[in-house]
Amino acid sequence: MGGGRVAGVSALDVRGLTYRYPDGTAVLHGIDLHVEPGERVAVLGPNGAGKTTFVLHLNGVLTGTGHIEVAGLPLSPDTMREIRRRVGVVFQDPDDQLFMPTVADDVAFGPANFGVTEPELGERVRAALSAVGMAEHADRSPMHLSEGQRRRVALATVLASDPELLVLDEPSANLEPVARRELAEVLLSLDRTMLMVTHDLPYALQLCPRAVLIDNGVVVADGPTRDLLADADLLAAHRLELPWGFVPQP
Amino acid sequence: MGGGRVAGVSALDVRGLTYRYPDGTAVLHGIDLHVEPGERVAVLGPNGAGKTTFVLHLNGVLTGTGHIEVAGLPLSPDTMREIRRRVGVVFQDPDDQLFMPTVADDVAFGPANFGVTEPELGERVRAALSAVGMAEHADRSPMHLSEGQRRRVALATVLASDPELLVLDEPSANLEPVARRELAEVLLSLDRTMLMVTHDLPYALQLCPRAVLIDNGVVVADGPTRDLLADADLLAAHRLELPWGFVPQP
Amino acid sequence: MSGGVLYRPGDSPVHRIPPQVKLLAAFAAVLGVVATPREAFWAFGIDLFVVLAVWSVAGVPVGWFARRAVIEAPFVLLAVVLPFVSGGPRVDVLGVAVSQDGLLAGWNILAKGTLGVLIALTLAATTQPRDLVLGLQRLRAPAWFVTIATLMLRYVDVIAGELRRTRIARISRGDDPRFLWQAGAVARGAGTLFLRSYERGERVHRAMLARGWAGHMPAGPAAPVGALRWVAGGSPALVIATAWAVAAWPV
Amino acid sequence: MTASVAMHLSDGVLDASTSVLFGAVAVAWLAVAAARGRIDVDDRTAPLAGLLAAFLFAMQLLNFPVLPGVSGHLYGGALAAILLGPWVGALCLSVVVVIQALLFADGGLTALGANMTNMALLGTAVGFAVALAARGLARRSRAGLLAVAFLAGLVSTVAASAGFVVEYAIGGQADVSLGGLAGVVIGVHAVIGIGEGVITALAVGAIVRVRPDLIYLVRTSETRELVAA
Repeated sequence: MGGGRVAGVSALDVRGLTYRYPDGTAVLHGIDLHVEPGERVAVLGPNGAGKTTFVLHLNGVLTGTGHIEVAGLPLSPDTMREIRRRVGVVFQDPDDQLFMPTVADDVAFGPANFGVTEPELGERVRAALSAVGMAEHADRSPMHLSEGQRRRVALATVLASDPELLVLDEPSANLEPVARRELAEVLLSLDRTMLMVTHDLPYALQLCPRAVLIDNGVVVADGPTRDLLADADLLAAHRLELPWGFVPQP
Repeated sequence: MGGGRVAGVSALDVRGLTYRYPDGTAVLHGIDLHVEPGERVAVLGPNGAGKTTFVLHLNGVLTGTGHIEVAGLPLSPDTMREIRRRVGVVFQDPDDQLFMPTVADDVAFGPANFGVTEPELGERVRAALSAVGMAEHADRSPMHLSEGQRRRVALATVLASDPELLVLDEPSANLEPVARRELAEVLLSLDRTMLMVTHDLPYALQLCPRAVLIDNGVVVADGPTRDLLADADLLAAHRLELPWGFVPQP
Repeated sequence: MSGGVLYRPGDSPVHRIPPQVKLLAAFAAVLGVVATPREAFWAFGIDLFVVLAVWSVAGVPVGWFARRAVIEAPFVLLAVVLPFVSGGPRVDVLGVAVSQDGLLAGWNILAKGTLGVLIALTLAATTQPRDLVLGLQRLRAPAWFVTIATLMLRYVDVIAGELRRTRIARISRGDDPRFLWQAGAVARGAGTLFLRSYERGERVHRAMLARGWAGHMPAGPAAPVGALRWVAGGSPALVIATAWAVAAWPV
Repeated sequence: MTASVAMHLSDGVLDASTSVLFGAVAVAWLAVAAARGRIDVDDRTAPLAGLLAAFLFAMQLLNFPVLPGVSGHLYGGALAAILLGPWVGALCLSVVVVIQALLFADGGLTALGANMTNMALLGTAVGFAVALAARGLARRSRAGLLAVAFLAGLVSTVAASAGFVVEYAIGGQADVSLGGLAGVVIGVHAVIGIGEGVITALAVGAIVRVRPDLIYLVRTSETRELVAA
């Protein structure tokens, strides 16, 4: 695996993305975002800023207006299927993502839908579970895993389709300290283009060299994560703040 | 309100508490804990250490062997009702706690069950909602509130019964930074005896001068929170660790 | 789902029979039992023997089945009542005049109901829940059925967990419903639970879409079932069907 | 006393041909429900129905007090019909009934057709018909909607038990007075139905306050503005 990068083509290109809820409320007001292959970018913003709505556009689950291109392929009804394979979204609550009876069934769900058949399917499942350190749990039910293990299996369900872009929605939510660190180690070992939506600023700093700040449906800042987190005024203006006792190391 | 403290009587006295699951697995192996009125104590421990099981004993939802006394009243089948009023438990997921059509109905549920009638009931509801800064949302449905607001309403549902002891199970889980700080400010303003079960070590340090560490169903450490968190070996031995970048301020 | 499931893990020949074969065999066997004339007492003896034989191969103790067969209890009641309330000629049993037809009818329900529940328990004890759904899928159950059943089995524990935690939160605040008219909080909780389930359904659907969902569950590769395994798996049903055929043969 | 144990027929109560007949009735009815519910057309309906079937299943695990020492549990026919409509509601409950038979031996395998007909199909159809007929009342006020939900819960429970009486009349194994049987079965279920009605009404009431748009009965009628108020 490795995502088949093509030189000169960006991993993600979003231009002028706007979206309104069916009731008319505008959520996204023209988002622009450009991500190079191999980058890890944190998407920061307060609750209600439109972060999750933005994520659901990247694989066409929601459809607004504007232009979205993943690894050179523009999103359109014709390319939807391939785009969904290219963009792997790990949702916030692993219980929403693990809907099959066993871990292995769940990891196979994506690639099987995208047309991968045995024996490659089994190989994909094994490789994805190994990548997240869950190979020995293949036949268990997700009910019997800890929150941290479930989060890693959810990541494997997406890795099995070999996505060009990995999108994580609040990956650290609800994790105890050890599980949180273990997930960080897995993510750093993957070497994938990554978009991480979070309000956990220390986690963003630990994992993503670059960050964009979204509020009221537009990108209000884009730069090195360290610089964004050092700008106390910027954070305060967008209802973000570093947790008590957290000191970004120099 | 204020919990009617009696001089010389401790807020919580637990001695030799043991519990087995119906299938025979032992969870608590003799817990001893003594809390003075007005103390704020963090209960730390890894997942599966028995923290939540312990909490459910304090108000008699689970019944093990051993002695539990709340503000001088021993827990027994006869005193169960009064104990449940004295011990206010705020559960981890506010969705489990909030089920009435409006916020005000939900806050009134506890005191009404404990026999409080109008006009005092309405007064209790107003006071509890004011204490958590949610007075203006009294007539809304809890389903329409943000996670942070729901957490504060869940706290109000318990405050309305004027408990002697407030027990919080993972209060900071799933909160964005601002909501997390706001909840901390509310909790610090309450001036109540408090037991806070958490694996969020910075939050424990911020809110609780004292901490106990539970693992494998026994108390393995009890002391100033700052000292416990400074003991890296102790934390590591019980699968706890400080989050990346967190530096306890001297 | 895990809670309350009757499956007993094992690796016996009964466990290994493909689920679609076991499903068809179980239905055929129970139908054979039900079709057997109630006066053919010997046939029910053969049926019971077949069931006991399957258990010994499966390695599941008799006591385990006996304890779980009580699910049938309400209909035992019907079986006991029928001899007293049915019409027709009377016979004398222990000094009490009861309906002869009712006596036979009660026996009929008792024998067939018991054998039916024992056969169903045998299926449940030796087949994992997910394999039961897989078996139905291979027997060409509609796609909607497979999707609903798969998700239902996965999420019933999640929702039951929410239900349990809500209940604990309620009684922690002094709720103590002893009468139906005090159960208002329970019912409102049911409404809230519906909303949570619906919203989870929307999120699960999105997560499925994100991984290429196109309206039907991918079925794992189904190894073709050879004629020998069909015969092996179907043999208990075959014996029961033979007993039925002999018993029902017009004399 | 639990409503569904009383209604889950075991094997041997009905003769073989009646069992097969009602199996065919259930399959045909489900085919119509699947087509009318458009469950195969919209890729969203089946996953949602899966979660709602899990909800109904979980609700059946929950006992509520009827009298001191006596508890019943929701069976959910009218609730499913009001929330999901008669078609998708029937599909959800039929999966519940099949899985209960296969996983828990709850209800006989040959009685599966009859059990599905009574609990998944008759219960939802009659519950919905009652709700639809009384829509005028539901439209008038919130209390009216709750009254309609109560009535639908009560009548659907009685209808499901009446299904059993009809099946027994066709293929029952003993010569008993049908009038007497009907009296006892329907009488008991009328009492159970009161509990079913109360729970149905309160649950619908709680939902209509928050998401009236999710309630099929409300969504497909002009009652929306009124009940949301």
